[in-house]
Amino acid sequence: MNDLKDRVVRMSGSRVERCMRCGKCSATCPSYEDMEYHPHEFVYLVERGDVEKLLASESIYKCLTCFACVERCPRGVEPAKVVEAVRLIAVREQGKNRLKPDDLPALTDADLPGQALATALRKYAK
Amino acid sequence: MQVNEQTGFVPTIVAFCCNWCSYAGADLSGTNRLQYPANVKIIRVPCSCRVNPMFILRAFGRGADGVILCGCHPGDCHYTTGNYYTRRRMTLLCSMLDYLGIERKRTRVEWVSAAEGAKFAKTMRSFAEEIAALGPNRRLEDLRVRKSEPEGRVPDAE
Amino acid sequence: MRNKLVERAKELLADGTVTRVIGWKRGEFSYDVTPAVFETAEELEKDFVYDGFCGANVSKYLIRESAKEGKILAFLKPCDAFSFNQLLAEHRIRRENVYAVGIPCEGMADIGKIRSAGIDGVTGIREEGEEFVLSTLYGEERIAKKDALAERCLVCKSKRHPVYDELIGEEGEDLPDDARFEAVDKLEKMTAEERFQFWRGELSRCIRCNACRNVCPACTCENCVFDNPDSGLSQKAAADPFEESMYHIIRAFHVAGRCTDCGECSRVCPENIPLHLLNRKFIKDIDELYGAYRAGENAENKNPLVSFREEDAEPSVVHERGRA
Amino acid sequence: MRKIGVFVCHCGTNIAATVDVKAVAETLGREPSVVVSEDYPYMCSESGQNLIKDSIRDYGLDGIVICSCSPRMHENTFRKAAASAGLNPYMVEIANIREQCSWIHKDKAEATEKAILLGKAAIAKVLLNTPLIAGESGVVKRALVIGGGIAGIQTALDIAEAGFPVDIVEQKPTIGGKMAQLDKTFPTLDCSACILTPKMVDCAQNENIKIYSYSEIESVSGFVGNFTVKIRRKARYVDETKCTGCGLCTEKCPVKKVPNEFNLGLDNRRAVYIPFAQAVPKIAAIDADYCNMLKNGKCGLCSKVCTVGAIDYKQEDTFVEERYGAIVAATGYEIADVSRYGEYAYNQSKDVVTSLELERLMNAAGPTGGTLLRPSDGKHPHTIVFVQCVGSRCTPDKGKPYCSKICCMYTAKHAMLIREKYPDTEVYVFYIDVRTPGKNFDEFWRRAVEEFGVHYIKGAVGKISPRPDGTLDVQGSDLLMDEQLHISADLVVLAAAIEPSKTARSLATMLTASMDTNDFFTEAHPKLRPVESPTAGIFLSGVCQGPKDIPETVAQASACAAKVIGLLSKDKLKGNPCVAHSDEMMCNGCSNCANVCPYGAITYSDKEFRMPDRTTKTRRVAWVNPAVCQGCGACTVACPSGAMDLLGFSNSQIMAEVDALCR
Amino acid sequence: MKIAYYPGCTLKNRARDLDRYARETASALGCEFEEIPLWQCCGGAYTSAKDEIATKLAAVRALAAGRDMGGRVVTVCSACFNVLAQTNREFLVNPDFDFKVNNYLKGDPAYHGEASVVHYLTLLRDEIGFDAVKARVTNPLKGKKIAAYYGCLLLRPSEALAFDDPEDPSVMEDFIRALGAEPVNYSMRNECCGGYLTLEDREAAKKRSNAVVRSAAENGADFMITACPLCMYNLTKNADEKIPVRYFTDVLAEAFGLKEGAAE
Repeated sequence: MNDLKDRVVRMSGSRVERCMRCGKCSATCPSYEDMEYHPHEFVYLVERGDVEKLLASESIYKCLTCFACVERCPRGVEPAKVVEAVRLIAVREQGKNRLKPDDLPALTDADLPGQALATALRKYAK
Repeated sequence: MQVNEQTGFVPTIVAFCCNWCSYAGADLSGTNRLQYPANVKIIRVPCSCRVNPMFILRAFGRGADGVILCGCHPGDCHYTTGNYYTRRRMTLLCSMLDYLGIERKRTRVEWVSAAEGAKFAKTMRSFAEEIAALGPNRRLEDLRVRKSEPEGRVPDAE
Repeated sequence: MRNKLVERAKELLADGTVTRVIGWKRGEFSYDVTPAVFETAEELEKDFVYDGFCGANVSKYLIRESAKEGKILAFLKPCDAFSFNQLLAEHRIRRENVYAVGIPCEGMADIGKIRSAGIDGVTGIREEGEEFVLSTLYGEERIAKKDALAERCLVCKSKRHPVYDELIGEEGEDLPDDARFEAVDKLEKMTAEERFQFWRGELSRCIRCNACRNVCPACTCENCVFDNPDSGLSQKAAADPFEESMYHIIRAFHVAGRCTDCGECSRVCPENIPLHLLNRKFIKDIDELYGAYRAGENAENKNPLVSFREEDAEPSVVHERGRA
Repeated sequence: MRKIGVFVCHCGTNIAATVDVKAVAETLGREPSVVVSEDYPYMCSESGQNLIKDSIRDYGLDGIVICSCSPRMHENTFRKAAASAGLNPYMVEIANIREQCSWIHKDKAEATEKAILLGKAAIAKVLLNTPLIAGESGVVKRALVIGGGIAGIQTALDIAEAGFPVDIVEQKPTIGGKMAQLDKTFPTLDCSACILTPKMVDCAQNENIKIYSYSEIESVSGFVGNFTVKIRRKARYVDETKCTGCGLCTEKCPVKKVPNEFNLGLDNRRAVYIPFAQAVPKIAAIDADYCNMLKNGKCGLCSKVCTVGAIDYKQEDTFVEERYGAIVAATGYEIADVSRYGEYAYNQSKDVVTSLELERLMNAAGPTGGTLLRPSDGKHPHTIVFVQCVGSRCTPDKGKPYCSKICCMYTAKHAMLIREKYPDTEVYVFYIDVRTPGKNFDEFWRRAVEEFGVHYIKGAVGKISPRPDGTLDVQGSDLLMDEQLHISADLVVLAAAIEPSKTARSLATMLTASMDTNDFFTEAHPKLRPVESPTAGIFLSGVCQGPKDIPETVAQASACAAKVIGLLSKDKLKGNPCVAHSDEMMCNGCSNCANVCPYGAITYSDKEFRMPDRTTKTRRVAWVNPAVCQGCGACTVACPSGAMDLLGFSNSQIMAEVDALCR
Repeated sequence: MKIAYYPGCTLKNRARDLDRYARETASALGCEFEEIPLWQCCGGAYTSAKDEIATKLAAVRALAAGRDMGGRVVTVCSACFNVLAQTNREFLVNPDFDFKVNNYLKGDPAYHGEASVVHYLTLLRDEIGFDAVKARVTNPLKGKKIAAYYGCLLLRPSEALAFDDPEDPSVMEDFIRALGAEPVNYSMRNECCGGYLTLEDREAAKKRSNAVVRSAAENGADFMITACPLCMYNLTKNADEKIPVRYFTDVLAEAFGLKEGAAE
C-alpha cells in the first residue's frame, strides 16, 4: 500500500513490526538531542508508512551509525538500519546529495583523516 | 460429485482424517452445510501418525485417483508429537512418488483443525477438482502385463 | 592383505579371544565370493579370501552369529562397519559377542563390467595401482579400476570405520558426497513422464526373487511384512502389477533412515535394476530436509524418521522444489 | 461367517431428506454377512436403541454397523446399547452419513450412493473388529511432589489433608523455595515469611507428609497409578535423625567466607550451615566444596562441638525407592542471567542488583538486617532507579520471549515500601507497560504513584554508567516527554526475567512430560486441563508451568492437588482399550517404536523363545503398557516389521476400509 | 607466521605511524604483515542497505585477495575492520548478496565469504597471546594509567564482528596490562566519538567527544589509546578537555623499545 515504506523495509531488512515501543533505542542513542525524530520514532513512522516526514527531516543526517540501538534492541528491530535506508532514499534522489565533493575543502583541516571524508561521502552522497 | 466435464471421468478420492482435528473439522463443515464433492470418502484414524504410507499405496493400488491426509496443525497434535512424524513420513513419501513419476498432485497433506470446517470443505473441493483434471490414476504398471491389455488402463484388482 | 588378515585371525583364534571368524570364501568361481564362518586355522588357510571380489556385506550375518555362544571375529570393510553400527543401533547384534576388525577397502570389482570389457574366464583378481590384474583361463588381463569398479565403489561414501575394536591398515576418511547423488539428481531433473518411463522400464523387469531383500543388512526383520499373510502385503503372487512396484517402494520406505547405502541390493539383483537409486533418493531427501544424516555413523543417533524438529518442512515442499 | 446387523438412522429428515434411507438399508442388507438391516427415524432414541438391542439378541449378531451421525456424537451411546444386549461395545462401527454425507450433498442419488459406500466400508471394518476389554490397573495411594516451594508445599498439604500420604523431594537443604527469600508480598504487603513458615511447619508436622530435603530425582519408571521413583539423598554429612538444629556447629565453623546462596551471595555463611532460621527441616548441612575436613581432612571442629554427635564426615549419597500413583512437578523458577545485558553494568557495579537481591536487602533477616543499604559502601541510597522487563519480552535470541508477569507488581511493591520507609529517597521506575491484571492489583500500583509519589517513566534505560564518585549514571528515554534523560542513581534494580528451573528439562525427560521451547511444562489443554501434563499421572503446580504470582500459584497448587486426590481416590483405572500391542514373534527389538512414543509406554526386555528346532533363543522385544498407551498409533508406522498394531484401528481394518471405498 | 594485511587509506597518509608500528611490532612478535597488492579504499563505512552492492566491491576484492593469501586478512584501523568483517559476514547470512556481488565480479574469481577478518588486537589476543607480548616488552609502561577507547566500529554489530563483548570489552585492557600499564575502566569507552558527523555538524560531534574524554579523565587516565584514526581526530580536535590520545600500535612500539627516544 505504501511504496516508500516497502522500500525502507526492503533496503533495511528491518522488522519494524516487531517493535514493542520500549524506547530503548532512544534511551541509548548518542545523537538523541540533535534529532527531531528519534530512533523509536523512525521505526514507528516507518511502520505507519509516514516516511515523507522522515525524508524531510534533518534527523536522517544525525545518526552516527554507531549501532548501539541495534545492539541493545530487545526485539532485534535494528533502528540504525532503518535510518540509513531512509537517508539513502533521500540522497539518491537527483541533486539531493547532502555533501558534494566541492564542499569538502572548506570542511577539512590538515589533521582530518581520509577515512572521515570517505565515510561522509558514503553517508551523505550518492 | 466432481466430474471431469470433458472426459466424464469420476475420480475416487480417499481422505484419511485424524479423529481429534480433521475428522471434527469435517463434521463441522457438515454442521455448517458446507458442500464438497461426494467423491471424497473419509477414513477415520486416531492420529495422522497412524497412517502408514502403505495405506496410501494400497489405496492407489486398489483404484484411488487421489489420496489426502489431514491432521491437526503441527504443534496442536492431540498426542503432542504425532503429526511431526507424519510430516516427515509424508514428505518423504510424496517425494518418492514424485521421483517415480506419479503426478505429485495426487497425494496431499493438509492440516485442518476442529474449528476449520470451512477450510476442510474448501480443501476437499480444490483437491477433487485437481484430481478430476488430472484424469485416472496412472500406475507403475508392469510391461509384461501390458501387452495383453487394452491401451492405457490396467484392470482393477478385485 | 589377505595373508595379514589370516595371520591375525589365527592369532585371535589361538589366544581364545574369538572362537569363530567371519570373512569371505570363494564359491564356484573366483568372482563368486560369499561370506563364510571359519572355525579353525586350517579352514582359514584353505578358504579365506580377501580380494577385489569381496563386495558382500558380512554385517547381516552377525545377527545370527552374535546370538550364538562365544565371540566371533568379524572383518569389516568400511561399508560393512556402517551397516554393523546401524544394526547395533537397532539392538540387532550382540556387541559383546563380536570382535570387530576394521579392514581397508580400495573398492570392489563388478564382474559384469569386467565381462562387458571382454574379459572372460576370470580365475583371480589382484590390485596394482589404478588397475585390476585378472588372471583368466586365457592368461593375464588388465583393466583400469575406473572401468571395473562397482558403481557404489566409484562413488564411495567413506573409507572410515565408524566402529571397530581393532584396525588393520590405515584409517581412511569420509569422502565427499557430490558424485554419489549425481544419478538421483539426474532423475530429479527429468520430467515426471520421463521418470515414470524410466522406472516402469526398470521395475517391470523385477521377477520378485527377493534377493535384494535377503541381502539387505537393513532388512533383518524377524518376520518380513511381505512374508506375513496378516500384513496385507504378502504378495506371494502379485494381485496386480502395481504391487510389483509397490514392493520396491515399501521396501525402500522400510529402510529409509536406516539404509547405509552399501549398495548390496543392486549388486545382487539378477535383473540389474538400480535399486540403490530408490534408497539414495531417501538419503538425499533426508540430508536436504532434515540435515546431513548417515545411518550407521554412530549407534546413538536417532533415525530421522523417528525424530523431528518443530520447524521441519511441510510435505508441500516436494511440490515447491518441483517448481524451482 | 460373522453375523452383522445394519441400522440406518433417518435422523428425522436430517438424513432421510437427502439420503434414500430405505435404499441404503436394502442394499446393505444384501451384503454377504449382513443378516439384518433396518432403518428407523431416530436410532439414538430409546426405542431406536431397543430395536438394536432386540436385533442383537434375536439374530445373535457378532457386530453392528450404525449409519447415522458422526461417531463423535453417538458412538458411546450405541456402544453402551450394544453392551447392554451382551455384545462387546467395540464390535460397533458407525458410518457417518449425516455430517459427511446428507448435510453436505444436495443430489439425493449421489448422497445415497455415497451412504451405501460408507456403510460398506463400515461393514468391511466391523468384520475385522475384535472384542476389546478396557484394561484395569491399580493405583498406588501415595503422591510425589517434586519441589518444595510454595507450590509444592500447598499441593502436598492439600493432598495430605485429604488423607493420602505424600512425599516432597526438595533439592535444597530446606523447603520454602523462593517465597522464603521474599520480604513482603503484594498486594497486601504482609510479611512473606509470616505466611509461609507456618505452612512449612505444617508440612513437617503432618503425618501424611514426608520431606526428602537435599534430595534429587534419580529415575522414574512406571505409569499413571503406578510409578516407581528413585530418589537420591545427597550426603549432608549430618545425621538427620540426631541433629537438633541448635546451630552450634554453624557458629564454630572456621570457614567463614562461603557465599550465602540464601542471600544471593550478598553476604557469607560458614561451610556448615542451616540456610535460614525457620528452615524445615532445621538440620545443618556441610558444604563439601568448602569444608576443610572433607577437602583435606584437617579440622573436625563441628564434630567436636556437636553435643549429639550428629556430624558424620563419612556419609555418602543414599538412594530411596518408592512407588507413587501420581507425580506433581513443582520445580519453580530461577532468575535469568542479567549479566548478558552488559549495558546495565550488573557485572561492573555492586549497586546494580536484581529485584530478588533487593528483597534480601530489605528483609529483616537479610544481610543488612532490613535496612536498605548499598552493597558497595553500605550507605543509604537516595536515588533508586528500577528497570522493568530486563530479559523479558525479547526476541528469543535476545532473551525470553514471554512476559515474566510478576515484575510490574513486585516493583510497585518495592517502590512503595522504600518510599514509605525512607521518604527522602527518590524512586524512578522505567516501564514499557504496567501490567496489573488481578484483584486489587491495579489499585496497588496506582497507590505507589498517587500516595507514595513514585516516579513512573514510560521509557527504557539504554545504559548504566558507574561513575568514579560511586553514583550510577542512568541514561534513559522518556517517551511521553520525548526526551532522553540522565538520572544520577545510588542504586539500580533490574526486574530480571524469570525462567524455569535448570533441572526441569531433565526431569521432564524422566517423566516423559512435554515442555515448550522455553522449558515450561506443557499442560494437557491450555484452557480445560491446565494443571495436568499430557502424560497421564503427571501434574503441574506453580511456575514450572508458566510465570505466575503467589496467589495464582497457590490456586493452581490446590487445583493440582484436587486432580491428584481425584486420581488417588480411585481403586482402579480403566484404560482406553484401543491401544497398541506388539506381536513379539515379529518384533525386532529395534526401539523405533519407543523412540516415537510420546508417553513412554513401550519398554523392552530380553525374552526367551522356543524355536521350532527345540532350541531356545533370547531376543529383545517390545512391550506396550496398555495403561500408559493412549492409542495414537505412531509406533505402528515406525515399526519396520509390522509387529506393532493398534487395536480398534488395525492395519487390516484400515486396509479393509480402503479396499471398500476404492472398489 | 605470514598474514595478509589490509592497511587502508588513512594509514597510508594521516596515520602513518599506526601502520608503521603495526608492522614493526608484529614483526618483532614473529608475524609478517604481507600487504594485499592493489587494495582499494574500503569506503570507510559499511552501508547496511541491502541494495548497496557496488560500494562493497572494494572490500570484497580485498577479502578475495586475503583468501588467496592464506585465508585471513588482518586490519589495524577500526573502520577497515568493521567494513571488511561486515561485508564478509553478509556472504554467510545472505545468499542474495553473494549472488549479486558475484554478478558484479564477473571476470574476477568468485568469492563466497571464505576468508576471515581479524583485527590486530584480536590477533594479539587469540594467536600471538598477550603472554608473548608481555615477554617481548622491554620498556614496560609502569605506573601509566591508560584508558582504552573502543568506540563503535570495533564492537558493533557484535554478531558480525565477533570482536569482544560489546558492552564490557576487555581485549584492550588486557593489552594494556601486558604492556605493564594499568587500564582505566570508564563507561564511555564503547560509545561513539562523533564519527563522521564532525564534517556535517561539528557541534554535535563535539558533544560526543567531550562525553568520552571527560569520562576517561574523571577516571584518572593519563592518556587514551585507540585503533581508529577518526576517533583520534575527534578526541583530540573536538574535545574541550585535553588528554593525549595515542594509537595502540604506537604504545606497543614504545613498550617494545622500537620507538626512537623511547619512553617519556
